[in-house]
Amino acid sequence: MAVMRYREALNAALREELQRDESVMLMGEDIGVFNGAFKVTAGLMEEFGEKRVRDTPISENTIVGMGVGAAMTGLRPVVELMTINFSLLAMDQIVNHAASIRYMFGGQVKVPLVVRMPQGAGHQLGPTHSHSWEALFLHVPGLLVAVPTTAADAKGLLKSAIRDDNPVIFIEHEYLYGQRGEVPDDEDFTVRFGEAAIRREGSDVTIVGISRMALTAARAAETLSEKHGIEAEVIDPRTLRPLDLDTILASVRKTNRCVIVEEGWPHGGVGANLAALISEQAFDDLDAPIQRVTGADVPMPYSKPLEQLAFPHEPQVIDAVLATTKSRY
Amino acid sequence: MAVMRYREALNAALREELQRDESVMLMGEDIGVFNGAFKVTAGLMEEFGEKRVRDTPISENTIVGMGVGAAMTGLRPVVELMTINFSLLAMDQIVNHAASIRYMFGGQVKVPLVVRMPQGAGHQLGPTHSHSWEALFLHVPGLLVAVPTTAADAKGLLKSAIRDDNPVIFIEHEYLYGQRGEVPDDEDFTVRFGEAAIRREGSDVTIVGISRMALTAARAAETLSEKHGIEAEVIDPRTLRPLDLDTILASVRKTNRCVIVEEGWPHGGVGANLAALISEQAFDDLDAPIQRVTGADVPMPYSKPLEQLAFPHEPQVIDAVLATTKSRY
Amino acid sequence: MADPAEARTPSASLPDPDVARDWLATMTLIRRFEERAGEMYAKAKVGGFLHLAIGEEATIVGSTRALRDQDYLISTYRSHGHTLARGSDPNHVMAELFGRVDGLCKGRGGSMHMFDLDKRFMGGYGIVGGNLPLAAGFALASDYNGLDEATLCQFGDGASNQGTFGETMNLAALWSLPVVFMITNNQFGMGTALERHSAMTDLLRKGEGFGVPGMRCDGMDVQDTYDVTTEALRVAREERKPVLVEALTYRFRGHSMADPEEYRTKEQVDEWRKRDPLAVFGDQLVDAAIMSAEERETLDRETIERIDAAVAFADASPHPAPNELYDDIYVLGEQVRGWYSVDERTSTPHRGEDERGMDENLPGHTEYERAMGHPDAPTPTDDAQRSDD
Amino acid sequence: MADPAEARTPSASLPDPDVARDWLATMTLIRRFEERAGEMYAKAKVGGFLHLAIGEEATIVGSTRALRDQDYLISTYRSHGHTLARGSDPNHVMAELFGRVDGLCKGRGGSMHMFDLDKRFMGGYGIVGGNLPLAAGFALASDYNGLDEATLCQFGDGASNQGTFGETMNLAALWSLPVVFMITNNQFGMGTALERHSAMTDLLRKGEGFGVPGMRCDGMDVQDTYDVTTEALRVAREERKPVLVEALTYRFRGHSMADPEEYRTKEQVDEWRKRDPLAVFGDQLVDAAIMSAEERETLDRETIERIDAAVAFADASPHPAPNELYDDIYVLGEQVRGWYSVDERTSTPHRGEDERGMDENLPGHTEYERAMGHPDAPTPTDDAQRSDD
Ligand SMILES: Cc1ncc(C[n+]2csc(CCOP(=O)(O)OP(=O)(O)O)c2C)c(N)n1
Ligand SMILES: Cc1ncc(C[n+]2csc(CCOP(=O)(O)OP(=O)(O)O)c2C)c(N)n1
Ligand SMILES: [Mg+2]
Ligand SMILES: [Mg+2]
Repeated sequence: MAVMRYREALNAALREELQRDESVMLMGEDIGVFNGAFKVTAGLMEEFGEKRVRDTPISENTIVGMGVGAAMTGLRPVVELMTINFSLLAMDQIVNHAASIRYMFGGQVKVPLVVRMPQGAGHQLGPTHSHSWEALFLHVPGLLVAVPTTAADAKGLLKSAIRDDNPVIFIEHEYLYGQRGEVPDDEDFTVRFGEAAIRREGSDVTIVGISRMALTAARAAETLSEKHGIEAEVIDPRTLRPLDLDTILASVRKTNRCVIVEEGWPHGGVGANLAALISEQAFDDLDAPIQRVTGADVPMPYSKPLEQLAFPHEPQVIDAVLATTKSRY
Repeated sequence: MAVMRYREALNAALREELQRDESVMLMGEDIGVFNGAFKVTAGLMEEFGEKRVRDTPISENTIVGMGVGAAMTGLRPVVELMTINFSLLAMDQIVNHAASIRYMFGGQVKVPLVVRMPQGAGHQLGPTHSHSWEALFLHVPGLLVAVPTTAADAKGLLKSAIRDDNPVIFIEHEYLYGQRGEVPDDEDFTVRFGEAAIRREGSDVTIVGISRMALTAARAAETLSEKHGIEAEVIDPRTLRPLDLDTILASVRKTNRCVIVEEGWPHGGVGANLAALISEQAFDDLDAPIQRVTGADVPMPYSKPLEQLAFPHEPQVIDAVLATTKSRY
Repeated sequence: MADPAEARTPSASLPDPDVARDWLATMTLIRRFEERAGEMYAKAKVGGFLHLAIGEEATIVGSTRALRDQDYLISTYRSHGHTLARGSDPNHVMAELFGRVDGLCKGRGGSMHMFDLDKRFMGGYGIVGGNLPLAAGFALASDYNGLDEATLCQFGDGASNQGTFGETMNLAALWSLPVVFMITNNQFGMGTALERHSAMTDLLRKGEGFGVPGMRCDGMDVQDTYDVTTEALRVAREERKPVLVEALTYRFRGHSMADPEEYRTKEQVDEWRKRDPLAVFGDQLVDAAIMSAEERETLDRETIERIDAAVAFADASPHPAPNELYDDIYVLGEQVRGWYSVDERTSTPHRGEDERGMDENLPGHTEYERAMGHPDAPTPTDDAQRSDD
Repeated sequence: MADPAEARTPSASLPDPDVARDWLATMTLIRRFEERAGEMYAKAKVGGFLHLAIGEEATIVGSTRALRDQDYLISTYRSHGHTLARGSDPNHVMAELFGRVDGLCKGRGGSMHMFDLDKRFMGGYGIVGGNLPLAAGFALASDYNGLDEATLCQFGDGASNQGTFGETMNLAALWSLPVVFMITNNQFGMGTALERHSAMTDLLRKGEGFGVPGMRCDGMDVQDTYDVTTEALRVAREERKPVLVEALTYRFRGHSMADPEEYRTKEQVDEWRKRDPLAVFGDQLVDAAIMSAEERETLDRETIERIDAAVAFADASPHPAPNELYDDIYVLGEQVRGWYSVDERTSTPHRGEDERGMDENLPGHTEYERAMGHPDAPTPTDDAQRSDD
């Protein structure tokens, strides 16, 4: 085990996969000479050259589309979009092309493409740079969607994503880039899509946290244990397509209470989707309504205190847990 | 009251608003000389001239963006996108611009823009022309979202949309274009956003149907009454932002059972969102899990029988209602 | 608007007789196929939107014949002719129009989404302008792998206004990709005439600002189209430079089957029809004694018979079974273990899971049966109106 | 890469003394403002990304001074200078950087999203290339309303690769819109040099394929920039033709504050710094006796004092109150009756509803207090790393 930052873990995953497979190549704006806006690709152009690590013009739709085309004809492109806000420019290539091509052409081709991008608020970047949009991608059949939280998952899931034959939307988090964690040394360490991680065991309530919110949930769980005597089970789904609903359901069947924490907008968000699935499948096991703690229903403001209000923190998670467990106290 | 097709009702709304307000103008691909791909704008260029009814090049992102700019500087543009699939090309202008501009600029400007587009399957148009994506827009604060089902609502909501000072995503349905309905003659007839319509009263189960699915739900309700003695209350929310949750909750509190029918994809769909909201607010009133009947989780296939399987019809709605009411029978 | 009368007279030189016969045969195949497809659409054997390329055969054949087998071709929703010219079996193309399992895409794509990997015909896309980035991606892969392949990307005059156009021109030029972009300038984007949708009407010049040189060919002349495309492909392949070719042509039919064609005059259509590529080239071959008038008729008759066979084949091919609804969404493997991808990670069956058993359980599947015209199925309530795109 | 040495010597002619003094004063204002903004960023008074336009003052002032009051100006995330040149009060610009209620946008937009409707400075956009369609929309409205207004749209060399570029050029030319597009060619899109991101490096030519003529100005020379922009605006206004102007300039600082600038040499920067527009123009005025050296120093000192005042103003301005989180999302009225838009149609309070009472209830709002540096708030757990965009 080595301790490294999430950013470094991603970098290691890219490096190892570039080494392992000649058909892996990277494209993105300023990923090469500039080493990446968030330095995830630092050193890779130097190491692998301009053929395999390519700086692109600012043309989101076309660089993703070129990735789709190259993936259809044998490469394994990993395209970086500088932030998830800019992915809206590439939505046509992602949904109408990458996600649909295999199906609409009767399975004749595959599209082993990875589109990486960071999301998340907290750095005062305002409404054109700070949103959390995993829900937009989770909606789409044909895509796989990863939302890694820890350094180990970042590495393991990215390696799996690159090796997978399906188009993957790989959503990183700007806040998490600087966070450290233990990462297995083994070059063949991967994390399989569709397997949730139980971050903390507990019997009183299940808290599902998405992306950074898995950390917020874990911190809240410690406080709940210390101050309120409530033992929360914290689950990080890690991927939203495929989704490991079994693990979540097993936990809810045990705790009978559930809180979902996400940074994105409330309406039509991941939380709504999970709440619907859980309610459908574990209706009789729920002793209280599922609580959702979400980002505020606003374009992200620049102002620091307003921005802090606009996404969930520990206190809101604690409030929600107390609300769902109050029938017991 | 006049009986007219949904398409004609939309046409009348556009004509009346063009007459009423000089600042209203239309832009879109083939809306003029060609009279619109689905003939919604038939005759309007002839009547109002090329200044007010403009054929555009095929440039979705830019024509929406020009609409945003023109709306910021005093016009009331109504932009038509030929189908909702193509709206992905304009997603950046819709979300990062239209929806955010007022907020991020501290309320200095308003964006009275309407973006109209049809969605829906059933005409064998395959995965690049047939999807139902209201969930993508419902997610976004700053937008209003309408999904009219009847001719009267089509007219009344479109007039409200044009008169409203906020950006509106106005989602029509290709199948509904040819459907007839009664429409009030009054030129000042409008339908207010945020007011659901109760299409049928009933006490046994609440069925919420979105867009065309409100009709499918209503038909299923008749069959349920005739063949199963179940009286369903059918609600058409008509707008998803603002959403008239009160009407839905009041119904669920009466029937204690709820089925949501939508044509879009299941994960992160409108149904998931409604199910989450209803469960949160009326948890104790629900006697059974909310059932969602959704489109299949696939890119829309061309093959007619496969396509028919891929979106809900009466039998599935009936099955879902029977499943949710079975505890009573 | 290009004036057909001003266009040059047919190329003086003709290709080798074998080549000439192949070109005429392929153009004939496309023409007869398209006509029949139109008839089958009228009979509701074909659904959705149907965009015919009648009038554009010389552009299609001249350009695709300039390709080598290992080259990639990519086109739009108007691409029956492209896949046929590339060598796809008409049976499978017709079966795709019919939405049957023997269709090129198993009936999933239909008219707008043809694809034949074996022939390196890379589709068939319903999104105007969506295929340009893909083409650059193919060329990138060829280049990356050091393979002597080029890509030919075809799209319409209307598509040249889409954002991907400028983005892709720039990237292709910047990265020296072996790709030729061909604008099939048939004078209209749907009902919008060229000069009403594009400020620059000399479309070959549209790439200049991005460093992509332009060439123009007479798209009604198969030889000229072949020559110009060959040269463009040479530049792309040998000089590693993308080229933009404008092919001047015209579609004789409406944009799609439901087009009332109010945006143009019958006279204009008639004027262009005088340059019908099939008639003109056929006459040339007969005049040059490459073919006798009789041989020409035989070719036509045999082509029609070939297409009769394709229709029979398509009609006999089964509809996709309900089970197939969920096939090919994902490549299955370690991570994605079933067609399901989200809630099916649970062991409880999901509504969709039942579809798996639909074959065995057909009578329960009203919608499927209704669409198949099953005698017991209730009458459809959807109106069968056919709108244009 | 433009060679600064090759660029022409400063314009021989100078404007009227009053005009010249105004130009120098405005350039000085921008320069000193930017420098102070950078300092405030280092002190964490300013958050987010901060993109300074130091080096580009002549481009900004020369071009905006060519505008009339009724004309529209629109720019990018690098637009403090643009809004200042247009006449916005430095107090409010600085307060926006500080994220305070007296900011131009009430603290909601920050550095990247400036806006001043009164001055017809139409923003300030964080999406590269996103402002071009908006500009065409402003011009469309002017044209539609028969008003004698023009629009000037500024964006970077990197932005010219975005799809909206080609789309907007075509539409503006096709519809004869009174708009001038100006590429502020500062030689880099972030860390990517011009020749590594654009196949066409003569950016003024990039609109040619869409029928938009190009002009170039020396963006280090305020007079030349003024002259060329004036002519371009005249063409746009009188001939109803869009024009693309390339302004050759250079940013002396990094792309944003966190840029290690590994993509260029110190020598290159130094070479360009010799053409510092503020220094060169100031020297010119002194040489031409339009201003004495003393006056020039006074101007500089007074400007700095003006900015001291702006900083004091910004610092004294309150942070937005928690209540304001939900303001201005919608225009409220008959249909949208509250800031809520979805689940708040129900009478049951929603979690968000509580925010409305936050002002009265501050001690409960840990996050807000923490961000405000409230003494009772727990230490932040987020790392305060500042990454570059
Ligand atoms: C992104 C997108 N916008 C609009 C359409 C609808 N549409 C289909 S074909 C067409 C016209 C295209 O014209 P052109 O590129 O000249 O090709 P042609 O049909 O003439 O072959 C339009 C607008 C579409 N399919 N995709
Ligand atoms: C759509 C989009 N893609 C990427 C970015 C990230 N980004 C911000 S500035 C920039 C470089 C832009 O370069 P240029 O247009 O030359 O303007 P300059 O910064 O030099 O003024 C990039 C890539 C963005 N903000 N928006
Ligand atoms: Mg055309
Ligand atoms: Mg630049």
